[in-house]
Amino acid sequence: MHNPESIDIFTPKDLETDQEVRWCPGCGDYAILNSVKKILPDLGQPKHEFVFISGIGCSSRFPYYMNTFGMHSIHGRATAVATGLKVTRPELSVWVITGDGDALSIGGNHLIHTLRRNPDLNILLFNNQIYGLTKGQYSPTSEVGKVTKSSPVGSVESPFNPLSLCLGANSTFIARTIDKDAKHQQEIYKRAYAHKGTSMVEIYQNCNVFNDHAFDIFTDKEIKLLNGIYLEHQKPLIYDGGKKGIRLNGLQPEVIDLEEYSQADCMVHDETDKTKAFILTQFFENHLLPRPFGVLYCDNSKPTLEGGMNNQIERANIVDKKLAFNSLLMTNAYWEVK
Amino acid sequence: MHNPESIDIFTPKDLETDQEVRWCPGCGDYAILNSVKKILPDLGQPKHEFVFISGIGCSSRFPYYMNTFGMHSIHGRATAVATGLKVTRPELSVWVITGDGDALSIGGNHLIHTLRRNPDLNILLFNNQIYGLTKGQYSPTSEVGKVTKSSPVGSVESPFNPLSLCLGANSTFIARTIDKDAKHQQEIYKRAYAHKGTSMVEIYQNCNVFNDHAFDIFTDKEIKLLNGIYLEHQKPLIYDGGKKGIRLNGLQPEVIDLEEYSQADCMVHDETDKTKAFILTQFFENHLLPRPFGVLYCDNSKPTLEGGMNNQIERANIVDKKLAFNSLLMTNAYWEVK
Amino acid sequence: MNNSKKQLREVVIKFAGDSGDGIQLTGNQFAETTALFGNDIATFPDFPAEIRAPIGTVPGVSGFQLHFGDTHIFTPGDAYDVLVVMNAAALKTNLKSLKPNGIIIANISGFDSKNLRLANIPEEENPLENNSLHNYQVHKIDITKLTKLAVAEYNLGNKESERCKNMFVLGLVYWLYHRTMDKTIQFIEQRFKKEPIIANANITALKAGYNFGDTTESFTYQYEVAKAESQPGLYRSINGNQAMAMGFLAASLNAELPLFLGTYPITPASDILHELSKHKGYDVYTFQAEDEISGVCAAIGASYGGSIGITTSSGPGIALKTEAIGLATMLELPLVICNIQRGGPSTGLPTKTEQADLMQALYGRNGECPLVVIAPSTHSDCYEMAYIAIKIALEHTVPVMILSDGFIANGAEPWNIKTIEQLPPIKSNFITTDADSNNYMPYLRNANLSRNIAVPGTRNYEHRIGGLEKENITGNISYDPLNHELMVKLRAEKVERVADIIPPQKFESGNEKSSLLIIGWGSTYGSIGAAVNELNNEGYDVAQIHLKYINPLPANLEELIKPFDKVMVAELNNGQLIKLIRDKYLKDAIGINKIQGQPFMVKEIKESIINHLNNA
Amino acid sequence: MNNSKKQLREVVIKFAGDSGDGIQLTGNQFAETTALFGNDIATFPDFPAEIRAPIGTVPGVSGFQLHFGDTHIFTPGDAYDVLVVMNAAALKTNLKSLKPNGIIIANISGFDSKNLRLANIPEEENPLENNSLHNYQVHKIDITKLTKLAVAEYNLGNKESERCKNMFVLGLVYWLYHRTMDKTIQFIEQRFKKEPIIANANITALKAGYNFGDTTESFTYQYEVAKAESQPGLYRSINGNQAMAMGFLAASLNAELPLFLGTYPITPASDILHELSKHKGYDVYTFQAEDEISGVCAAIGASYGGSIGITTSSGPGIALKTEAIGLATMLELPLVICNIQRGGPSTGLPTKTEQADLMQALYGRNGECPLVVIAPSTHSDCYEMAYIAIKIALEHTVPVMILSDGFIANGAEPWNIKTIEQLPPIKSNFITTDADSNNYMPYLRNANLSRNIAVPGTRNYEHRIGGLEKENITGNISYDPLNHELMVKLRAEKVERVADIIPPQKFESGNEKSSLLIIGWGSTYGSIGAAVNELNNEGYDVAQIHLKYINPLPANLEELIKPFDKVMVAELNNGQLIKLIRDKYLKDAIGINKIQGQPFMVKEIKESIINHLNNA
Ligand SMILES: Cc1ncc(C[n+]2csc(CCOP(=O)(O)OP(=O)(O)O)c2C)c(N)n1
Ligand SMILES: Cc1ncc(C[n+]2csc(CCOP(=O)(O)OP(=O)(O)O)c2C)c(N)n1
Ligand code: SF4
Ligand code: SF4
Ligand SMILES: [Mg+2]
Ligand SMILES: [Mg+2]
Repeated sequence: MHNPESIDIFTPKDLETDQEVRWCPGCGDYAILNSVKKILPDLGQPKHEFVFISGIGCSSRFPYYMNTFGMHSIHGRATAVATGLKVTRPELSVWVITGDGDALSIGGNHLIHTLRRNPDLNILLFNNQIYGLTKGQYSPTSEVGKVTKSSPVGSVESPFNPLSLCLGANSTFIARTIDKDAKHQQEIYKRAYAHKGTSMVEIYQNCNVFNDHAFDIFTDKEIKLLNGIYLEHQKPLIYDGGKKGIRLNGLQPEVIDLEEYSQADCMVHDETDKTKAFILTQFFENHLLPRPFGVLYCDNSKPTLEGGMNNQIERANIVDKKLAFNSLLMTNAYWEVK
Repeated sequence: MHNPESIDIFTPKDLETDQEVRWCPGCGDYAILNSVKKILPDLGQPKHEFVFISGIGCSSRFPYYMNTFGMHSIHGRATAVATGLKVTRPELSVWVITGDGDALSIGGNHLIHTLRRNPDLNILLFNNQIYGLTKGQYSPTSEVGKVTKSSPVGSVESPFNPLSLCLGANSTFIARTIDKDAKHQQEIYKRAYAHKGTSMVEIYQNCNVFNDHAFDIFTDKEIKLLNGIYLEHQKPLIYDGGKKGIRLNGLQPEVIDLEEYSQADCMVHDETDKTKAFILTQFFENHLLPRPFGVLYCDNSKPTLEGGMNNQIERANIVDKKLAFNSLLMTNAYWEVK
Repeated sequence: MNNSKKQLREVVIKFAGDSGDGIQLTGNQFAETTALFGNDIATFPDFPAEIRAPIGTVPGVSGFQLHFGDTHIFTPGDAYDVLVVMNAAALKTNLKSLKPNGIIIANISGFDSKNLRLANIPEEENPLENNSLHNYQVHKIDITKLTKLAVAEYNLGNKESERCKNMFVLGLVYWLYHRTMDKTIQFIEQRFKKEPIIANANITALKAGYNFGDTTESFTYQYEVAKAESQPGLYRSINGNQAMAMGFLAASLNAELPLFLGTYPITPASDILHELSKHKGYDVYTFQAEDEISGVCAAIGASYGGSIGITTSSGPGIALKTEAIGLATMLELPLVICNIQRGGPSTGLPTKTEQADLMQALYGRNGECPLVVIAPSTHSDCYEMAYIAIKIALEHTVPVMILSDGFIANGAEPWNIKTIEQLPPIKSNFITTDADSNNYMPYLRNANLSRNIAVPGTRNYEHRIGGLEKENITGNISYDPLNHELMVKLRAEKVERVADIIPPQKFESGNEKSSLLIIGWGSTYGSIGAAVNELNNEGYDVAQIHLKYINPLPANLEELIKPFDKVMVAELNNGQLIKLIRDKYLKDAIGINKIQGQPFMVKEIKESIINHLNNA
Repeated sequence: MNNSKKQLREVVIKFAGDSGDGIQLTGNQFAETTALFGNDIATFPDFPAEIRAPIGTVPGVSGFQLHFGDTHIFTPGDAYDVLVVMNAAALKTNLKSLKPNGIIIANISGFDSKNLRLANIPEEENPLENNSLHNYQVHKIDITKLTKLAVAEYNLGNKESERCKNMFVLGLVYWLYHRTMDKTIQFIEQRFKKEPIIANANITALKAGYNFGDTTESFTYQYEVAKAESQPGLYRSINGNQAMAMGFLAASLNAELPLFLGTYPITPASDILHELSKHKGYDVYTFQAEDEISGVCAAIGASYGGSIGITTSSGPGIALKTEAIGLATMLELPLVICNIQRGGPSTGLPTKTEQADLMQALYGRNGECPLVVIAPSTHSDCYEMAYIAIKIALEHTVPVMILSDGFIANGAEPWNIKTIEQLPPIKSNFITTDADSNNYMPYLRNANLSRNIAVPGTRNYEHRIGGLEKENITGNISYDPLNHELMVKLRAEKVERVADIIPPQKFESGNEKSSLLIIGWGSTYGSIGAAVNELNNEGYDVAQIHLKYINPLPANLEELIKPFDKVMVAELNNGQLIKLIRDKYLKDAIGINKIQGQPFMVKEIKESIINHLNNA
């Protein structure tokens, strides 16, 4: 319930808490915290209507640093806690803060069920491709061969493609952004907020202690243009400063040189096209294709869980509940003893 | 380890156990049991090398009726138990028997992680779109609006598309078959066995007590031709007794009339094409498209989990382990007291 | 025909047949009619484990046991006066509990070669023919055939005609106990509103059964059981799970807060979900989660949001919830966990009853993690215990575990309806009114050590909570050693203080001078009570204490127990409450234990007590 | 310079600084050198909860405590003789435990305005300057500056030069206690093999520290602590998690079966995974599962296949495993569950130690679900207890829970190495040889009530098992009431019979005539032992029993406890073992409890005992 009164105006500064931020110096989590703080005041909802629910992990400390309502729950279960909150309090803006271990390892089941049920939650998945808090084991997003504390000769496990998993679970909103790009993050978080239904945002987040440089190819000046592509709805897929594009050859995406080809040859991004979204999620194992950033898929047509549940409740609403309850007690055969 | 000696020859009859089969009369589970019994003797592996691991549910009673090794484990965890068995005993043929509740509700996380890790298990998912054993609540595959014991005014939850979920989780083999079609089942189970990696077979299974007729449109003589399409690798997508086909209009599949169009216009099935597989998994919510049966996707290139783990173990193998162990105890600084 | 009437004080009757024979319905109808008439009753339905176990086999037998009388009925009864069996398997399964000279009503068609084979009885040993039942009063009636004949006029199919045979039996038994058929006729009309032919066929079969009793000379007597004396009031029959659901609903209405059930189906708890999902009109959210963990976590989320979060399950599902229950303990949020216990360990005996989760309830979490544990003692008692569970959870900001079990959940008894006005008020600790500035201390405590919970969406109450140890008062994360010790003790003390509001313990029978004290908890109330009553009538002097509040224990319990030299603890487990009694009161208590998936028989308890009394 | 030498019997030294200061490394090096020299030692590392808590702050302080002496060292020590602090926060955190007149070695640079501010100390209250430390022997040294000067020649960056300062300190302390630098020089050379410049800089810093002690006149004395008398043999220093991993490995080798660890990372258990994952060459499978449930289930699958399935975790993770542990109990498969306890409830105090999961270990599952519970008493004891856990699991076909804790896991002590030949043989119950025909009875039992487990892939042993109640001997599903009771009792009795193979309990000190008995279990061994020793030296007569086997308890325990009027139970929880003792032996035992995330101090136990002795 948006209350436009002036007392509800707040600034990013008002979102600071009295708790010292305790991430490692240089951790990508700081940038994400700042970007979220930056956009909240612009959303038109008063501060006390925001709730941040997290699991366990470095990233999940987030709520302590955000002066809204917040709960640091248990490992992997933030989506479940948030679902219970959101269906009973649909007017609140509920955000889930989670990590690649929290959301995709122990919390994988709650995540996929949340996505199919589609409550209006905003999930920010801090993907650093490592378990930070437990000091450096591989995670379900770590690449094959990764040497970590628990895989001294390299991990043999093939990782998830997180957005592909989410799409497979009928997610209605999937997006990707990165810690180092504040502006892009803010845009995406606003989009996530605007989407009615579960918004899934994967954020590439550098853990400079246990998995440094994981995303350098998307941030290093020299090469980032070649490795990332920024999606815009209804716009052709163009990157490398306009030098390259992606076209579909049948169903196969391929890189084209825009000196040879024209923009008109490029695949046009359509957030509402699920097959296109699938193809974009597969820009992943194939290292010849750039990694897409932005909103890969957005389907606004699916009802939300809290919508469905509260509709049923409203439709069934009983006016004088206590009276009705007493007769309910007596609906089954009853008799009187005098 | 295939042992070709005659003592290892067995028949479906040898697979009967002394336990009375206790499914409801008319349950689709019987047909599945029989089809599995039918093919095992043909696989060239001795009876004692088969293991069936199940969770909990009507379907999960399966191992009791199959005279091989078997474990009826706990709800949702069969894939995890089977993984521990398979990696330590790669020579065994390990099958997972599970239901839509067991695999996709409580067991969803283990399922998706199993798929990404790709141990060589054969998963048979008995999908009756209901919880049978607990007497009829909706499941994660039940359709929106379904009236069940736990959804008296209709379920508001949007279901999973199971094969889409599996594809999203990087499954290397997804297939669909149906209880009433013994021949097709057998073919698919053989394919699943042949696939090295996790094979995921969704079996439409009628629960005639709590969800009767769920799959009638795929089995009733009059209409089944219109509602199902049988896939064959490298063959065009044709159904309705050759009267209809599917073509791709850009990325959109559409039904074409083969009196107007020719087979050459049809999309050609390619098990190894993941995007095509995705498109096929989406023949689901759109009721204008027929439901695909057969192998939707098969990728033989991905290493198995047990392969990776056992490779590392073999590469590290120590010949005289006890000797090495004693020196291992002494590798850290040690000293002698005399 | 005019039979002789015989007056009885109480009767135990068991209906048994194939699970397709409509035994549960027959039993329930007879129970309701009997209750309506004014007898006190206790029932015990006994289902097969399979959904539809093979017809005619022993595992396929479904039973419904009913005990009724003109006096207080404690239990469904140890042994039957009357056994109605629809087939051979049903007789085989139940004969051992028929009283000597008891009545058997047997359906002849159920003893044909096929049924004998399915029941694994050699044809030549057909009990209806080989005189093995000579110690009983056997009435062989071809119920199947008679029913078919009776309903022939309706031209139903063979199967459908046969399906009316349970009504024939019911009619016969109504006649035998001199009951009216009105209630059942109404019920049939209602149930088959849209299929009038089926309705009429069933009514015809019912009447045919009644008339069969009246006309034929098979039965020497007709029996009468007078009304029981009961507290004045409105009554209905209710089973434990229904009562539990109604109790939750009542609490939600009196607390004026929405109810949120987060759960995952499991036998024998699912019926609470089924029941509550029908009552959305009362602001009831039922969330069928993907698993038990999600169910309890969603309930925590709902409590956090200012609703009443509850979760229901049974053994294996409770095990999965233990981590999250620890979170609720740390967050000090209201949460009710309802465990309908069943036979364990592991999957165990899902359809059977047991009390073996008490230690899990008390101690089954990591760390020092105390919560309130309560246990309803009868089917209808679930209503008030469910209510009190929510009251405690809200007013003391603490998780409360209710220990019911399969026996309580499925069995029914007459219940003197308590309307919502007759229940105590509930006042939650939720803060939902905006403040002018934020000086909220989330872990500041009230007199009963509960905390005030500011609900998200309340202006100027922004704050963060979580599962790491909290600093006293502020609720900030704290690794301070002394603070941790303080918080562990505060959480424990908060639970202890619930003892201030629970009723003082009393003796159900006897007093501190009695020669032996027997202690029970939860669902064994009826069996122990009956045993003690009988013993005391027989001249013994046995005292009985029955615990409904287990953590904390009633404050005066020690004082009640102290005087006794002989203390026994009766439980359907291998000895759990007894550990608590021995630990707390250093009494050399002796256990009476049964771990058979079945309630106690009265005689089992009597024998144990007499033995102990005799063993000087 | 030639300082005076002072002979000491024991010393407690604490290194403290920012978690980036290399404190753990310094401590470990000093510990190893000291152990190598021949002192007995006990160590206690104390990490901050954050990965990299903000530099210079109190939460960022990392500590390493070391107690060494010429006699048996029981604990890391209550209070320090020497406190080495790299910054103001480290002093602030640790000063309270420094003995009066103790030595402080303080790094001046760590007390500059920035560091004072970070430690929340007003500039004017700089403890190095305001005389507040006059009760101590303070050595203010600008370690940072001296280090930088020493390594200037290597032209390292500022940060890298500064990083050598822990070596400077180490050198200084080596000098102070008259130790050689060889071991550490070797270590540095090895560690920086590929970066010779860094290696040389560190060695230079080390020597500079040593020389600083030798040259300057800051220190009046140099100290000597003579070698301790120890059992002859080969020694190394080992921490609990390493010892645990090695014990598992040894058992796997002696049983000649592959080891399968199914687990999910969690502090403080993860190091066992890290260690075992290095040893694949011994047929060790380490499976980092998606969660704890999958970890334990995969271990069950591996055990089912004839390997040794083990799983490791801590509180919240153990909670999640309880359902699956029930399955293993029903399947009667070998399984070892290793719980490295930490402060609870819920997420609690993840990096702190506690013994609060004992009741969970004993009772934290649904149904009657007993398993074997054992607890190592010291860091190195983990080796043999891990070994025995596997031995019991395999030979008795039963789940075994090991209760270690954060203190045992991370702390180290010298260990008289036991080679694999010195361990008892292990004989599993797996059947892996083909048979000619199948008359296998999966639930037929051996003399110790264990079952023979036919492993998949063994010809003619096809059979099915599962979590539903099993029929005795055949293992078929059974709902039979008496069979259930029998099986519950057999499973309990099987666990009880493990008592036959565990060593009889003995007194650590005192005897049945002593005036008080103190009982402990697990990691409190050292503290209680030291307290009792000191008391007995002071003229008291206290007996000590320390339990490593908790379920079943040693058969002779009752007889040992019976004679005592005064029994105390010391635990790092709110009273858990004491419940067992009171319940079983009806002794009015008194608890000594500490719930601060920290081990007992010796004096805390002494005081409690003296109090109880004095309270008549
Ligand atoms: C039930 C449970 N299991 C395990 C843990 C230990 N644990 C805490 S956070 C974490 C993983 C952290 O990884 P991620 O979610 O990627 O977060 P990050 O620290 O990288 O931000 C683990 C395994 C726990 N706290 N609770
Ligand atoms: C931990 C746990 N939770 C819940 C249950 C109850 N339960 C048993 S089977 C089942 C679902 C069955 O559905 P499905 O997997 O679809 O199998 P089906 O019976 O339909 O074949 C449930 C909820 C259980 N046994 N264990
Ligand atoms: S360990 Fe990594 S993810 Fe965690 S706070 Fe440090 S840098 Fe960030
Ligand atoms: S309930 Fe349904 S799924 Fe279960 S056995 Fe009966 S018909 Fe089959
Ligand atoms: Mg991470
Ligand atoms: Mg199902």
